[in-house]
Amino acid sequence: MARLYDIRVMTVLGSLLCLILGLAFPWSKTPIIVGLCFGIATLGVAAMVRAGQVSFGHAMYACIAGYTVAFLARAWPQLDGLLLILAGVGASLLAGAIVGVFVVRYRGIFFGMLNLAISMVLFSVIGKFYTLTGGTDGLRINRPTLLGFEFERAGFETVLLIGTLAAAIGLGFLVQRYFQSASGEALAGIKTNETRLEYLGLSARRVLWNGYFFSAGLVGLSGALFAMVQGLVTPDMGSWLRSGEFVFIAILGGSGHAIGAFLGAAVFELVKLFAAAYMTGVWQLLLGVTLIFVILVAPEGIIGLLMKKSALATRRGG
Amino acid sequence: MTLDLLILAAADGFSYAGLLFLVSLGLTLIFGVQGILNVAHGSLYAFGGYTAATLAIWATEKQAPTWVLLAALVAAALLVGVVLGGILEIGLLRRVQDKDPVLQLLVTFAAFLIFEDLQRLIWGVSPYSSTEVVSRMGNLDLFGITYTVYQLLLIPAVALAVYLGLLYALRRTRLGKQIVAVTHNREVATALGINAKKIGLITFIAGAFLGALGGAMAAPTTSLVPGVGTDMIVLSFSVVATAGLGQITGAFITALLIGMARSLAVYTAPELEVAVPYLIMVAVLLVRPNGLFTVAQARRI
Amino acid sequence: MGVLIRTERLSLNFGGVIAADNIDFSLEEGERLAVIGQNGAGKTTFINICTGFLKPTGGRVWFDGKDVTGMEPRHIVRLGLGRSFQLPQLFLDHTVRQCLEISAAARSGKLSFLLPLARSVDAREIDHTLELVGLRDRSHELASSLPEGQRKLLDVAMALMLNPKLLIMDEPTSGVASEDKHDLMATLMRALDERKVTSWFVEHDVDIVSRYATRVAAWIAGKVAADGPPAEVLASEAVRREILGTA
Amino acid sequence: MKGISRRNWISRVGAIAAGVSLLFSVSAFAQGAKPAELKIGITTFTSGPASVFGVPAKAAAEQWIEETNAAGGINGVKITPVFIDEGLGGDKLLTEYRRVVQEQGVKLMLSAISSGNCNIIAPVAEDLKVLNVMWDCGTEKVLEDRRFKYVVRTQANAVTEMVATVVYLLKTKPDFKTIAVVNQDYAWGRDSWEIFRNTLLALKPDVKVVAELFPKFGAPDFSTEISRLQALKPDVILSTSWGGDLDTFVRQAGQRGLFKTSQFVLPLAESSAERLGSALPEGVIIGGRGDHYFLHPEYKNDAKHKAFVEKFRAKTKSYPIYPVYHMVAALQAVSDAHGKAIKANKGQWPTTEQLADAMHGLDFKGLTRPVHIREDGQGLEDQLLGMTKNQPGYAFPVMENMMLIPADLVTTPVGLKSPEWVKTVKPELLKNDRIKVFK
Repeated sequence: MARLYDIRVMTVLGSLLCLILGLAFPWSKTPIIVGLCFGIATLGVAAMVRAGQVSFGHAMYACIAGYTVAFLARAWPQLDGLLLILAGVGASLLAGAIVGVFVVRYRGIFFGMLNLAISMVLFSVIGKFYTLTGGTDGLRINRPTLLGFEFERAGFETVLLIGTLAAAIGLGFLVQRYFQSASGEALAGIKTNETRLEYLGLSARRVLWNGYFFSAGLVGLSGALFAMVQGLVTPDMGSWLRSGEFVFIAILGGSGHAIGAFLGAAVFELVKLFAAAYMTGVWQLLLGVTLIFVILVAPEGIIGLLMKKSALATRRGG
Repeated sequence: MTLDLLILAAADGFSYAGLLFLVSLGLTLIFGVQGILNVAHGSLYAFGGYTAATLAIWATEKQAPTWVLLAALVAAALLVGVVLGGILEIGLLRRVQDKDPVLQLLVTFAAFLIFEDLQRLIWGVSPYSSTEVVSRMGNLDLFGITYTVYQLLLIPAVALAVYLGLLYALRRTRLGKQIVAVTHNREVATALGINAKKIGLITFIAGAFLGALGGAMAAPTTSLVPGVGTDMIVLSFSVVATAGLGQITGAFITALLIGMARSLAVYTAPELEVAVPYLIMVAVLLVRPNGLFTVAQARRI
Repeated sequence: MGVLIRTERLSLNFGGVIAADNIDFSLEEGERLAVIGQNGAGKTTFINICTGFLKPTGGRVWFDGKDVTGMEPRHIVRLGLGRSFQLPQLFLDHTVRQCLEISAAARSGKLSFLLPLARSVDAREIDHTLELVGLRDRSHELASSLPEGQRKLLDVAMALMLNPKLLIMDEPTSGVASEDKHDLMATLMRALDERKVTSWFVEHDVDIVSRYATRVAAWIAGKVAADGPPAEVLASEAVRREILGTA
Repeated sequence: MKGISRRNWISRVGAIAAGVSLLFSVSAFAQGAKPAELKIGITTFTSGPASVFGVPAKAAAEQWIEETNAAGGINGVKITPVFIDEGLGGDKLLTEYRRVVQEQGVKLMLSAISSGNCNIIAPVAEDLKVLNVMWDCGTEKVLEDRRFKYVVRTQANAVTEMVATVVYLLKTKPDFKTIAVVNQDYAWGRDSWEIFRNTLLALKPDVKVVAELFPKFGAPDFSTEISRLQALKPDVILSTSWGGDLDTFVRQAGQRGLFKTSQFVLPLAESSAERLGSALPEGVIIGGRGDHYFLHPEYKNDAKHKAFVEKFRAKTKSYPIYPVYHMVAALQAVSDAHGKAIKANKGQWPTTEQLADAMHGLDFKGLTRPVHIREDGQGLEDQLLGMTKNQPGYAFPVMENMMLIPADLVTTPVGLKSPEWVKTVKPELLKNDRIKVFK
């Protein structure tokens, strides 16, 4: 149980750090919220990674949720922010449910490529239908009310920060429960042995579909929150590079525990911020080097490294 | 749809398909032997293009004859294929050979990110180009429409030659047969005394060369800007996946199909132009889950 | 005692190769069948067809009174057919205990989403099964760390966790050191007896066949060449010539 | 799989927190009195395709600031620029923008090149109460949709630019019947065509639009588009594309002889001419989004302009292109506004609010003709267009037959919406004698 205790400590300290930084340095609210959004999306992608599947198209669910928020907010400006977010998540869940039926038949490269292709179709359609979608410049979203209150930007961001943090903690907890449940362990079984799943009377496709459905919802939620904090949706939210970043973060953080998604996202955002401030122009290089380093040194990601270290420490009586 | 339209679309589509084929061929070849989908392949395309333009600019300044300009393109591709391909294979992929395929894919993604910035550091951000060779090779009229010989004839010819040459090499030469053997079964091939490691390196370099050659051949017709590799890599993914992984003839036919469909889209439904390759891919994969040209194999239990 | 599994004119031919040739076969509850035959004789293929992994090109299969021809393996499994494999099919990234827990959880057909796996199954039952197959002290190790013999046991145990009516085991002793084979079979048979599971196993070792089977079926070139009590089948001319090579 | 000791963890997290707060270091700033330095945040593209504009503009900013600081700065206060890369994308740009404003205390921002970025930044600047000078972006919508207190633009917008281009086309080549467009598929490409088409149809209703092609942004190949244009043979081909897209399009069109059959109108080609060199043929109508050119007919021998061009060339090895002039104009406007505000404030250093007030209604002069900033924050910048011609001494074609079109004639009046206004443009506009033609 000691390990769990550590993760609780990490969660509490991490959350406090987010809140303190966000309140002390107002500008940092956006990157923190964005980082948490990436973490939430990565929770979804990590579920796929646990099943041994890499999707280079999951960002499409962020895109679907984001545009749902934008369309609704523009059509009915009086709609509350919370409602918009729920609608966004609903749309991504619906899309995930439908697309899931098709993609769960595929594994490995083909799973990745089919997701990629579907997201590219969506990406190019959004880019093309300029009059509806604003093309590559995207759509602006005016600040909606939140729970019935109207906020100035600063207040709005604080509420979003707290809300996103709460969502991140809650979802992190739920996803970890899912990972450890019978469904979640069966999902991880897809990675190692589908034949056995089948001979246990289980449908690997069904198990994967469940995971896919949840992951679409998680990525969707991140997209809806992202759209709210930026006040803007663009097709870039659904580009394959963004999907690649989610996978990147999932590997960086490790899929051994749900908190890995947030550790990965934190490192990812810090590297980006650091590069933007001090090494403009080579942030991709920095990210690439970080990723290779992690894969070579800690293929189980940061969380894997921590778990291994803590296991060692225990053995030494630490 | 009239016949004229088809011919016009073919004239443009072939050139595009030729480039797409060269790049996809490299990708599919590497996949066949190494089992790795190399995301950094797009960077090889970009580096091939930039290096070719650099050499061509230099050759143009020296008033070199046309054949030298053409040779410069191939030389650039060779240089990039050997140097970058070698670095990638020996420095990176070998180290992750025994790891999870997801990690192998991610390593190439990381390499892609690094190469993107390196390319910007080397060649800067301004559009970069050298079109001398296209102008020198002149024009050709077809149904009252002027084409460049370079795009209408040379690029498709190079693609076709590479395709036929590769088929010949794989079927008739010792090295080719060894590559095919490793593609079919690495363990068995190793047991037969084939040095799979060496074959892996050679194939990777050959694949990298083809990716770079795609870029080099494209260089004289376009302006190279940061990000050229990004679009190419997803497109060639779609060719390779649609065709079926490791399918050379499949890649050839699929590239043609996508090239033609894209040209036709510009004439008939411009809104769909960008989405066309992916629509084709989704449609094919839904009907044939392993690609057009792959025969599914049951897993032995 | 009724018929548990029955096939009628079951055949499969892949592109000219006849892997199953009009096989009429049946197994009664309570039997313990050993299947013998050369590699490539069609023993595994027959199992694959009966369990739904391969679709037959002709004929029918009934399991427990239901026509299961062409059904997906998981549906047949749900009717009470368990199977272990020549190459153990394990969740290599899971611990031994988790493998059994997943099996136990799968038995109900409904997997929980939020209840931890260990709490959704009966721990005593898992302990008991671990004990039975002698994996108790390795229960927290990864399946991938087990030696081949124990993998086999775990593979069988996972099938056993489903409480099947019939358990088909494809070469449970292959890859196991010959001095351990008898121990392994003894362990398995004890487990099967305890649960009163009808079984059918593929085996090459004549000693094991004659010691543990109540019936032997010999496969030659996609056909059942001989079928009956062990002593009779093992002594038959065709079996001695084609399979045992002792003629 | 057991725990690391708790203490170990806490110390580790503590170290991380310390590291992070280092990254987030704050600098205090005083309000009211004359500051020790004037920090100006400048967003510009140093990566991505638009760095063809951003990089020269950054060089121009550095050159201007260096000169101004050497001469004592703005009212005795030295300027420190803080550059932000727009190429990071909208979300990262916003984060950086806010970091620079909220952490470094910058109260004056020059942003942005991209219209998309202007749309994102403008409401944020208004929220943050920081003066934002839109120094290069073209979108007219941002200032028409909403009245801003802290957001102004020191140059023309897309309407001014496109209406002036139509005027030039109709005055020089009045007799054409068909037109086709090949624009980049994003907001600028779509919006600029919308304005151009509506203006053209208002002034010359009999023109037929035979093709509207929007290849994707950054497309590497236009072969099919060119084939289609050759089949259609339009009299005029318009493209408002820029950067690598325009270069590729011009090269491929040139290689396939499209320039021989159609009159090309390339309103942004001034910025590509030096790169394209001889690939850009003679007789093409080109412009540079405003009133600037290193061979400006009224200012080419102006001492200040001439000195600037020479210094810029010495520094960057290339002639200044329009974003360079836009950058200098924005900086000059900011400098002049300080003077104006200090005067109004009885010699005291102005607050951001006072400075923003001073920007509205400001008249200033960059390197070329003076610009007036209207009460809605929109700058009135005249428009210079010309036709390409090879001249000895230049390795690329330069403009001749230049025409200067006064901004007030071709800009949507305050309070009106551009989409409606351009449809009401009258043919008399073409005969206005304030349009100056240089032969």
